[in-house]
Amino acid sequence: MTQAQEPILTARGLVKRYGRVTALDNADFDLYPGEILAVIGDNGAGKSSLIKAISGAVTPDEGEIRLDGKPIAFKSPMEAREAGIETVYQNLALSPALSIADNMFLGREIRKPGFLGEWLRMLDRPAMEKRARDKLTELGLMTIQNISQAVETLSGGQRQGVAVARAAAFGSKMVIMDEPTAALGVKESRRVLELILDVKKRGLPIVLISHNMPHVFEVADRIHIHRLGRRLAVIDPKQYTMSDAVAFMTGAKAPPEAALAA
Amino acid sequence: MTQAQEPILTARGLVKRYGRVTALDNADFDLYPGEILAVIGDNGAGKSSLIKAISGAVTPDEGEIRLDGKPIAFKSPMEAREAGIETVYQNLALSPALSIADNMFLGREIRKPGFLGEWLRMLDRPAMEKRARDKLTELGLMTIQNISQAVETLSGGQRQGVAVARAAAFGSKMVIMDEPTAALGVKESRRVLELILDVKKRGLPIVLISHNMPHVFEVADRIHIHRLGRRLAVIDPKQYTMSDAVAFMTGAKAPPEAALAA
Amino acid sequence: LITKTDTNPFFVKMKEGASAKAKEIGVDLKSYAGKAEGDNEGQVAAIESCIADGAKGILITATDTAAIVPAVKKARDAGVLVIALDTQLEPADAADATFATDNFKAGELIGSWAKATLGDKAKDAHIAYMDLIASQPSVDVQRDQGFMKGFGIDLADPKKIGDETDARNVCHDLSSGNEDGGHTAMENCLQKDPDINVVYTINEPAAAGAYQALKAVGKEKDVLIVSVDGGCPGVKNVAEGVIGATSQQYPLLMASLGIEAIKAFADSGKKPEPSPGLNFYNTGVTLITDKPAAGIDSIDTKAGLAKCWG
Amino acid sequence: MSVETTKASGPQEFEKTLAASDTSVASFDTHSRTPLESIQHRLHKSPAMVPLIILLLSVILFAIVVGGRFFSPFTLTLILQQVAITGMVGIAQTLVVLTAGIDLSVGAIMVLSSVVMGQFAMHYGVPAPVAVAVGLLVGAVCGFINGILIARVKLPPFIVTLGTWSIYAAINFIYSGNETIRSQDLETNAPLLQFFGNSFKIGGAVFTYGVLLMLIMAAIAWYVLNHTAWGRHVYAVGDDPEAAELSGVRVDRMLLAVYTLTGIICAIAGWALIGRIGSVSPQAGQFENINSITAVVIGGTSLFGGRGSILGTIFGALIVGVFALGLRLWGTDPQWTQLSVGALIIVAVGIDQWIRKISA
Amino acid sequence: MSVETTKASGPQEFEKTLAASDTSVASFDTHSRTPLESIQHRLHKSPAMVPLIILLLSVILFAIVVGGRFFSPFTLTLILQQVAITGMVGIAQTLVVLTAGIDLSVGAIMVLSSVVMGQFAMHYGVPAPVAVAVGLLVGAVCGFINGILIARVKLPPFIVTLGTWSIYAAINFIYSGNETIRSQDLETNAPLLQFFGNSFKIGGAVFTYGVLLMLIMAAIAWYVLNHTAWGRHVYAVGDDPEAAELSGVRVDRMLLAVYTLTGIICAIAGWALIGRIGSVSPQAGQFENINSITAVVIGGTSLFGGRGSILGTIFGALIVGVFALGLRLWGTDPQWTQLSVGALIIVAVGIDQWIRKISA
Ligand SMILES: Nc1ncnc2c1ncn2[C@@H]1O[C@H](COP(=O)(O)OP(=O)(O)OP(=O)(O)O)[C@@H](O)[C@H]1O
Ligand SMILES: Nc1ncnc2c1ncn2[C@@H]1O[C@H](COP(=O)(O)OP(=O)(O)OP(=O)(O)O)[C@@H](O)[C@H]1O
Ligand SMILES: [Mg+2]
Ligand SMILES: [Mg+2]
Repeated sequence: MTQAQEPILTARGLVKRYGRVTALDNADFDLYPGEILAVIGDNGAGKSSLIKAISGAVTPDEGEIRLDGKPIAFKSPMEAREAGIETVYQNLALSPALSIADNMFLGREIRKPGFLGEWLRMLDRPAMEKRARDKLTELGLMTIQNISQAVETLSGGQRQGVAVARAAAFGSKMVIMDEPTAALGVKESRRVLELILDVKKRGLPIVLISHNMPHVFEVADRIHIHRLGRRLAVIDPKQYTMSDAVAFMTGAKAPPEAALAA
Repeated sequence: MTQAQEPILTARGLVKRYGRVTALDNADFDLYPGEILAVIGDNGAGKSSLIKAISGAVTPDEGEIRLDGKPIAFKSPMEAREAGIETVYQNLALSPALSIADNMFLGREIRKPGFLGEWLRMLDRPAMEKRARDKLTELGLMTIQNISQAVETLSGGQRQGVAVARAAAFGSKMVIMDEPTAALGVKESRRVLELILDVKKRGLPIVLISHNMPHVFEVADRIHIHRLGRRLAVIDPKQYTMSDAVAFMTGAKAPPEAALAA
Repeated sequence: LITKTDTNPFFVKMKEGASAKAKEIGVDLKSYAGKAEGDNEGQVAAIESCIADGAKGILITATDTAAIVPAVKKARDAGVLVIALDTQLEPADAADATFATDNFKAGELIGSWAKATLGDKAKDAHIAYMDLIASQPSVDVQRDQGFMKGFGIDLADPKKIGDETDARNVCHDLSSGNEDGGHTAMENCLQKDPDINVVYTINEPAAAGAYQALKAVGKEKDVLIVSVDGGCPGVKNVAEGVIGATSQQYPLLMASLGIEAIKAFADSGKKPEPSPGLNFYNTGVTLITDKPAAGIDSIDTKAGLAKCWG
Repeated sequence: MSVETTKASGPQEFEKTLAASDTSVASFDTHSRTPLESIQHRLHKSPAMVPLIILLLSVILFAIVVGGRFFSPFTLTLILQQVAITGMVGIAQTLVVLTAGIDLSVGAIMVLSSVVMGQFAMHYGVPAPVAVAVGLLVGAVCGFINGILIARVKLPPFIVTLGTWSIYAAINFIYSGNETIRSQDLETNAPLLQFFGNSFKIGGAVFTYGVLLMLIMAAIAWYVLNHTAWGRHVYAVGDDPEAAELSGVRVDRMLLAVYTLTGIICAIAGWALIGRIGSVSPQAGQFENINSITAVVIGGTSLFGGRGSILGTIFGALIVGVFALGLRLWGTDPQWTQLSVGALIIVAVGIDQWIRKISA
Repeated sequence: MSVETTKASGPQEFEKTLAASDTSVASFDTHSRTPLESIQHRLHKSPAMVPLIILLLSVILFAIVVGGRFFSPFTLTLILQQVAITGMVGIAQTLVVLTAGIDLSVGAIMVLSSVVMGQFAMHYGVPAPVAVAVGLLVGAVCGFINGILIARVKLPPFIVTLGTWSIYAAINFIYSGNETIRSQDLETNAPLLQFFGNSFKIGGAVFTYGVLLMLIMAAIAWYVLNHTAWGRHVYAVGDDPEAAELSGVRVDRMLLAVYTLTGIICAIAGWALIGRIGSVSPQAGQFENINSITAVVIGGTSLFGGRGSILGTIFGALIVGVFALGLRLWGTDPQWTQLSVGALIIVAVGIDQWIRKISA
């Protein structure tokens, strides 16, 4: 593991309770620059809660998060995005009735230059549509004829593509993806994986949550194993097999000390 | 392929249009007794539409469906269920606020014997709860303490378990499952697969829609490949590889004549 | 013809009277109404429709007598004769003429009748008021305050209900002017003070409701109910002793007088004159009771039934 | 065909290890509950508890503030009489709201039915039982029309009943010619119409048959909702109509039945209304839609459907009744009553929400 | 560690074949469209088209039935005057409904604001502009309170505004003492309050400043909704609040802003109302909530949020205005008007739904 560098994001002792359920129970987390970190764990282990805490979608009850060494406390996903953290949520977070372009620029709209934009706050539709189209073609993700069609008219795979493209296009610090391929077919999943590798090439670190072991072992640089609300271990996919990972994750085997310390 | 027997269910020339989208375009379908038939295809190929047409959830615009050789035209899922066809839908179809037992017996409640049940139509709660618990333990699926807790308090995996158990418990002719493991973890997916094999052992034919090729090839007796709204081919997983199946499904390769005829 | 609502029998009868008269003398009549008591905008819109329709004259029972004035002015500026029925506008000369009951007088009549009937007991009467609605439209205030004046209660602000300090006023509640409301309001007041012996009601349906509530607790004999309107069901109720006395008004008369006035205006341009000494044409109110009290003019229910409406 | 390792086979390599995996259901350390939390949890379990507690508290409040005049059997049963109509309509409204609907036309249906009963009995000379039956039929037809538009044409309930509210109210006024039928006339010609106005006493407490009717209807509705398949289906439809349809509930039939039943219950309430006010008045019941929705809402039933109870609605109606009478006895103006009912709605729902959130 | 084939590696064997896969997006044979279907499709694209067509049809209908008295510039502009207030409140209601909310308190806020303006100008002797400003502030505060309860306390909008409707209406009655401020008094002391009652003529057409105000407000609201980020966020919030929150919209701030703005717009409508009726009446506006919701609904805005337009609402208000005046001129009873508005609501929404379904 190449841990010479400082982690770009660290979290320590995160706790999040929902009523009587403790979804995060003293969870830790580290992300290093330029890596793909996979997060695996059983259903309900707290993976989504973990990344929601990091991306500002929920506020943890306890614990500390540091971005580039500085403590941060996002109050909303907006703030996390402004800090350069983009997230593809498990439920996509697209507005069905808005167009593809509107969705991609939601919360960071481009305004017309000059008086119209400054004072009348008029949106620059053509500019947004052009940039949205550029992004989508650049990422080679889709052949969508009409960038202003409503998201609800897209197929599941296409929607997933829009969400991933949005995150990849705007993330400047890191991109988080929560089960981006769960509902996708073989071909569509492959595209998303390629996109993840693309984003990595551009130097951005990625957090990938997935239940698909072959995919995880194919792309991940490190694997964070989550169990019962906390980080159980971090392993290097080149040193451990899928069987090992699954055994750790499900409690069939205890992870070695080295991995625990990681 | 063991096609000496007559198919239990056949569909010919199904067409289903949603506004300007043709989701089913002359689709055929055959299910033989006691087999596990996998249905694979790209996102939006029309797999869910196909099984919805069979299970009465949508009424096809054209085409004919025969059960045991007799033409049928279900007007609601209720009728299909009464004919012995149980379905686990992609979106589960559980009522969040109702209890596990209520959900399992929804639409086929057990009434108290005698006057109370006949005349006052009183439900036999204890009987339903007992049978629900029996089913769940028999299927070895879960360790749920309280059979009368609301489904919304269950984890995703547990909910999936309830839906599958319901279908397995009541299906007398066939069980259809639409991507039952999409949202599940490694361990939970495994349980569902085992359950499918269990159901098959009881002699019931099963239709399994899945994007997970290793799973499909592990359990399926035949594989129905769906493409662009119609059945492209049916292959035997023992004669073809996953690569072949994926190539047919995505249009990378044309299937051989033999498979087309199947 | 623009009435406050077209659900209250009083206005329905007025409409019927007007239509009958209009047919008789060959006038084309259209009726409008507010959606409910207090719907001033509805009446404004109705006046505007009349202007657009090229009407010669408008008969209106204003729901908000002050607020309607600008719209009335618009109509008069457009050359339409505007006659206020039932209630005067504020100011009264905002309309070309008024054919009205004096609602304050109507209240006063039943107030003094009640006082005279009670005799000595009037000094420590327990009075409950079944008023109309929370927004206190002008009929509501005038009848209520008129009753107090007749009964000899200090009014404080005569434009406001409920600011009096007289201890005899034990309860004010809202009846919505219908049976259900009168019933509930009476029950509430009885809880507040079981010794109530005088009940003022805004109209006869409220009185009927109040009677039911009293009957339920067996007090119907001990309580004097007075009311306003003089509709046939109400007069019958007086005859049967449900209501002690009621002030009868004459909507049919108002309406037919109004129609005639408009016809006259349309034919000759002559505007109607008010009753001598008043700033409106008084269509009169008469106290109806079978137990006349000394010094107060009244007619009995037989005579009342002959003149009743609805 | 190329020979690959990926051909039909057993579980993938990594899945084999699962045999040894932890079989316990993931359970977290449920941090110990404070007394407050366990109260919340208990309240959460039985949804009618919150309105019941608010009801008791408000009775105690007014008993202290107003004293014996309020806290007497007579007064307390009087409140029952005053809320009986709203309670009945509230039962119907609860059914509708449980299916995630709303019915703004309930008051109009109620009055129209009562007017039809009165007109038939008095003017067409039909026997009173027949008149009542015709009135109930009218209620059923009104509800059925709502149901068709909602279940078959699939228009939103709010819009359908906003429209039919206008329509039924207009028909009521046009048909009745705004004529009130007097109590005395009914008494002589069709006393059956006033049946629910009769009462009996137990000590100081007075119960009208109307109150009994409401209690019986509430009991039946409670039984049906909780102990029959039909009742469970009402909840399922409101919870998630698509899921209900797919798991074997005929959603459109259920909706049609619920709205039709609502019409019938409103017609029964119309009959009881004649008993309460003695006469037949086309002007009654104008606020019954808002009143019944208020009772449902204060009673803790969710406007999103699928959660709530009949008992809650009855308690909700009683809470409003207690406040209205209590404030009146305390001597406040009617306008203050209106203000406090408004505040009550918000506070009651606020408490309910708070309990749900914290004790999930 | 055991050496397995499943250790970190490239794509799985079967995925390698994908390189050759069909790269076109799945496209079905879109069966050729009939003329009807293509009309439906076009109507579907611009949501305000349906109400516009209904509006034109109803104008034509009454022009034929009633004739020149109806189809004159005077009458047609009169309709504009009559719907100006409902139009303004409808603009506010549209904003709220687009966020999947509803505001039952709009009428009460409007009247309370106008009463405050009147009372301040007449009784506290403050200059008219200050009185107007105070009135607007009151509207803003009322809206803000709704907003806080909905956005922060997270209570359902229907319930919150059901409660505040009672509260604001009661405050209005208590504060005003039911006193109407007469037109003459306003004219002499604070003519500014009547500003929007002024009018100018173009031929037979009469335009009040109130009508202009409504048109300007509609234009601004249209611009904001369609051409600013804030407007897009209104739609996003109504469409799926959770998705909006996660993709960077501050949902609670948006809701707070929308309800506060609604309060301000209602206060402006209250000012215009003084101009329209000339005086300040605490009894006005009782039906403005139902009227504005009716306009929104007929205008094709979905009560589920996220779909609809300001133009539709204005057309919706005009349709009701055309029907009301047209039927009056035709000579029908008010009850028949009420009946036909009820039917209109159902038919308009029915057509809208039908178009949406078929042309998906
Ligand atoms: N909003 C919420 N309210 C209540 N409980 C919640 C909420 N969100 C999550 N939980 C609970 O917290 C626990 C962790 O959930 P989380 O979604 O983080 O799991 P996960 O690891 O992402 O699971 P999966 O693989 O199924 O997505 C679960 O028990 C879940 O039921
Ligand atoms: N209710 C509906 N209304 C409109 N279009 C629909 C509807 N249901 C399905 N479609 C469309 O029909 C096509 C086939 O959908 P279907 O859900 O059957 O695909 P699928 O093969 O199940 O895809 P997936 O693997 O993503 O589940 C898609 O283009 C989809 O958008
Ligand atoms: Mg998750
Ligand atoms: Mg599918």
